Amino acid sequence: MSTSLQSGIASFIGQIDGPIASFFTSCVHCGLCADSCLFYTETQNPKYTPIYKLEPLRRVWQQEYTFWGKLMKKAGLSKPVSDEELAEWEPLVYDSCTLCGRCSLACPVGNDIVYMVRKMREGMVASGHAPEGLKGATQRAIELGSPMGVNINTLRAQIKHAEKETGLTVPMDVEGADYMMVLSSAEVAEYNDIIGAVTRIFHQAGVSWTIASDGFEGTNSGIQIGSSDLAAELLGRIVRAAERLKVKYVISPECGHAYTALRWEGPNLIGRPYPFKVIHIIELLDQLRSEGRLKTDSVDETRMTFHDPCQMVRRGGMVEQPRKLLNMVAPNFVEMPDPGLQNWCCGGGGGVSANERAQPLRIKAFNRKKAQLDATDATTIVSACSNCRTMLLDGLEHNHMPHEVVGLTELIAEHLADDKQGSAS
Amino acid sequence: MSLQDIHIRVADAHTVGSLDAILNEIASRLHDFVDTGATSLIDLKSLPFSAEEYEGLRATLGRGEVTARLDSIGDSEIYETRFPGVWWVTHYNVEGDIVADLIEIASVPAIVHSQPEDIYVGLARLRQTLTSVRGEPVEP
Amino acid sequence: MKEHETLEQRLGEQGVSRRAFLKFCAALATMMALPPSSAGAIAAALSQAKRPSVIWLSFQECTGCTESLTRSHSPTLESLIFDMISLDYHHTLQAASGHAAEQARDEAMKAFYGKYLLLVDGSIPLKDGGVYSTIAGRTNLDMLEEAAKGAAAIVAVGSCAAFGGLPNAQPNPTGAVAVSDIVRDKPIVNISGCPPIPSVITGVLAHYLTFGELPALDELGRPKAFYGETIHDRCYRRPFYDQGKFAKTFDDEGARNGWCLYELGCKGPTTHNACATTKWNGGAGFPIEAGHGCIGCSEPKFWDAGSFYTPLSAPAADVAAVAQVSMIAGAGAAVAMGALDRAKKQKLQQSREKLTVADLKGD
Amino acid sequence: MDAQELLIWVRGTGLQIAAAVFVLGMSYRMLHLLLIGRKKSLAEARGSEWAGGLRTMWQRNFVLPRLSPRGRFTFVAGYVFHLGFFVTLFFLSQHIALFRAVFGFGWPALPRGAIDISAVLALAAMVALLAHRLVDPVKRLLSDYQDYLTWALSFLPLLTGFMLLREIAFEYVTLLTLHIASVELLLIAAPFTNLAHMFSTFISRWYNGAVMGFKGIQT
Repeated sequence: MSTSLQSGIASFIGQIDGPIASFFTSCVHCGLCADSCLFYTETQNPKYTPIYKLEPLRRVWQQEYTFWGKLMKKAGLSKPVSDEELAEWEPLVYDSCTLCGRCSLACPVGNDIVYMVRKMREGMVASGHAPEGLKGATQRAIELGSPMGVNINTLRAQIKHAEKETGLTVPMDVEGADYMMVLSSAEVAEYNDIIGAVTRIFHQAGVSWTIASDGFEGTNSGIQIGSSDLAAELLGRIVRAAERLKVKYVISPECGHAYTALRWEGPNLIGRPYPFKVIHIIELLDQLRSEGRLKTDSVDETRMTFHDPCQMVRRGGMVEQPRKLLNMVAPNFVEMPDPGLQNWCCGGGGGVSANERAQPLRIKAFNRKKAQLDATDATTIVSACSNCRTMLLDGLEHNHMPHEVVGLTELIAEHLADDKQGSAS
Repeated sequence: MSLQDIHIRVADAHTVGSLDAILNEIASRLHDFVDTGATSLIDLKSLPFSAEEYEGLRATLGRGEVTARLDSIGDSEIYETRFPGVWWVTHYNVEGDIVADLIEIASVPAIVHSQPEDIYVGLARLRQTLTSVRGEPVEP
Repeated sequence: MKEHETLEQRLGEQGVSRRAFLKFCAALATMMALPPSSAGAIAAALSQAKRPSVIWLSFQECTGCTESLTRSHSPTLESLIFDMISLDYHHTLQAASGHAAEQARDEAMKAFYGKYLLLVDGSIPLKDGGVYSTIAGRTNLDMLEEAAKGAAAIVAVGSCAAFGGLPNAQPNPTGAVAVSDIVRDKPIVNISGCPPIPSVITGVLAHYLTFGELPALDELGRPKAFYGETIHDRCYRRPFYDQGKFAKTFDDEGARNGWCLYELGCKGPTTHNACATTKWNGGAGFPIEAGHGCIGCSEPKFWDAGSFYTPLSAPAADVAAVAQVSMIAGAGAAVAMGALDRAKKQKLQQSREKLTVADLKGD
Repeated sequence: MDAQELLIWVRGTGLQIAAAVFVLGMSYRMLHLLLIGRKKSLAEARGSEWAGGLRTMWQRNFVLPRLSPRGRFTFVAGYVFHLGFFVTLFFLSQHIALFRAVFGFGWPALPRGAIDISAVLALAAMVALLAHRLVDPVKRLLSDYQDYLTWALSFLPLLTGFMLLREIAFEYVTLLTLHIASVELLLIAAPFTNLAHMFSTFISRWYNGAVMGFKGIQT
């Protein structure tokens, strides 16, 4: 197919389901969602009110799914959504929404606004109105295997490095392993300590695991750009690898949208349930902890705080797990304001980080996080999402803030009981 | 079975608020009467009294020294209340229904005064009576 | 019958004293809801008033209005007023009957053409040529139109004559209408009520006698002096309404305490009449004092305003049944529309092509 | 048609029409929302959709997120209006008499003083909300004619009802007719405007909560 207004509208019509119809029916334009969106709070620009970002989709709903709307359309009294409008809305739908889902918790009538933005993006991309940066990232993911351009060779080099550092073997393509670890491109490219960290943790805990050479990259730009077709193609690689290796579990990396893609959207994208289960790395670590298989023997006295990745916490339900893990190693842990389900996004989720055009707005939106950090005396920010980490580092740099940013898995690995020397790197 | 066996009670302590209003009105008119000699009338039938308030008004005004009874197309009861100058005038028809119920502010209610027309008729009647007694006419 | 006798003369002849006349005027002032001080003015006017000729026509009615007026067995102030008019035709009350009665009417109409007062009780059936009520072979319509021509003014006594009343209630089989639906070119006073308060009838007559004109009327042609306020406005139970204290049944605690009868269907708030102050049966009371709500009998269409026992705030028609049918219809429509929507979606799904990475580069 | 006939019409035929449109439109609309349906997720559930859905239907009544001053204003005024409206609607004795007549059952009424307070609060909150809608940039951007229409349709019954209880400006008959007629307009418009949120809110909350419940998010 080629992208066109018609395809976009057809996609809108197809995407509108019972929930969306009832959300639009219920909205009374109270504007409370504005307060929940960091793009509004940091700019005070009313166009960043979450529900306003859905205006074209609302119009299609009205014209196609309501009695008066249909009549008005037939009578030519309501004008159809135009290509120009979609172009105008593109920055609102992509640049000023990180799919963080905070608005969905704030809406008094219960509208799941982020659910609608996700669905609206399907029509936006079908109509050809997606940001260039996100298009490029998706294209690279499909063609090169990763939005950041990392490939199996990069991974192999990192694995070799990790093996050298830990003195342990990183299992590759082990058929019949219990767990298959999936990584995010950022983890392969930048935060590669994670490979050594999980190797040591799994070694200590006696977890049977592997990495698949043909399905190691979890980042799913397809979800972010809003194309189920492309998301399915990317996800298919992991599913095929997991099925080839006959694993029982696939481990989602510290990457929010990878988790959402793998855990919640995946089976729906490929149209069938998985023959395996999906578990987030933090979920697994907490499980090992509660089973007594994860042991630490030292702590970090630094003042630490936790940045809740939206897809993992608010949209994924893991509020307690990271805190229980932090409790093992960070005695001076402090919460920032609005912790847990109400935490604020780093500003770069939902494909915003891959969208260069959005960068100035994203930096502005980071003021929200800055305010949260300023309200604590923590010097280290722990998170569990590589994209969040990148966005935090970027924001801190822009604001000349001294905080350190660490990944939770790495932090735990540093304090593993029987592997103290190994962590001295 | 007596009336007491039927459990109908008069509502208590809930009034239309007419009692206060009428007493104030009477006081103000009485004041005017003292000042200017202006007599006046209040039509009690035009006011929405509850039975209880009506009785309340009777009790408050009480009875004074003078009572007059008028027998003319039905009875009329006229009495001064315990507030001199405040008269209660009730006209009944032949059947005993109240046809007018008034508070009159005056030295003597107007209806009590003998009317010139009646006096004239009465005088004529008196002369007629004398004629019939003495058997001779009396010069007017 | 002396045609040009004044009221005072006539009273004098009957041995009524001036004082009695003044008492009578005080009662009239009360009756007409005029200030009590106007008794003197009334007396002066009545002293000079001439006896008007009155023709009373009864149409589709129950004689309740006449009963209301003539319920007395002995002379009363009301009957005094009636003494003051020359009732030249009233086929219930007059001694004459048959052709003699009709002749009396014709003569009076001729003799006092343009001056007589026409009183009407009962509604006028129009359906099928008006055959549903005839007198001496003439339809009510015919008789009314004829009598109205020479009338100085018309007094429609009772809700039937004033608004159509019971005969006019749904489905109105006789096509009954009010006097004012037929006569358009004469002043008409509507003394509504089923029956009307007797002293209101005499009050209007007294007013006509006293001032030689009809009293001030409301938009429904009723004398404002008697219909200017609602039963509710003048009700002694009003404080309970304002406090939200309502009897729920006719024998509950609230009813015994004399609380407001609104929820038992009292139409007092929307009914204009003088019952609450004038009262009935020689001042004995009015319906609400007897523990029953007002049925609104002095208002148009009071028979069609739903049950007498339905509160004003409740529907006057069956809403629940309509709602049940509507719900089924709505559900049916939703199922049909849902199916259409699914078909539309399916069609879109079938014609949909997959988005490929080439499409991203495409534009 | 005189005042009485008009009142009879609004209490009878008018009310039947309004009830028919309201029930037909609302049952159509709500059932349609459910019938448009949604795809059942093939992912493995971590919690219960029903538990999450039902919890959110109830819990969202009380959610008080961190808000800016303008958000707090909307929140407080919105709650005052809704509570005032409901208390007035469901606890005024005359209204309960109506429900008893239609549904066959009733419940105890609140004293008139309480109703007066609730009605005045609701009216005041509505005026404040309208003013805010006219000045707040976010609401101004979001609002269309429908928001003002539904405001007026909700305001009029409250206003006319308040006037009716005190017989302000007009006669009882006129005010009662206006009051009932304004409610009928509200009923007729409700299924076709965002007033439908009176029911769809709970469907929305269910869907929202079901997704969270499915994912095992403890809200």
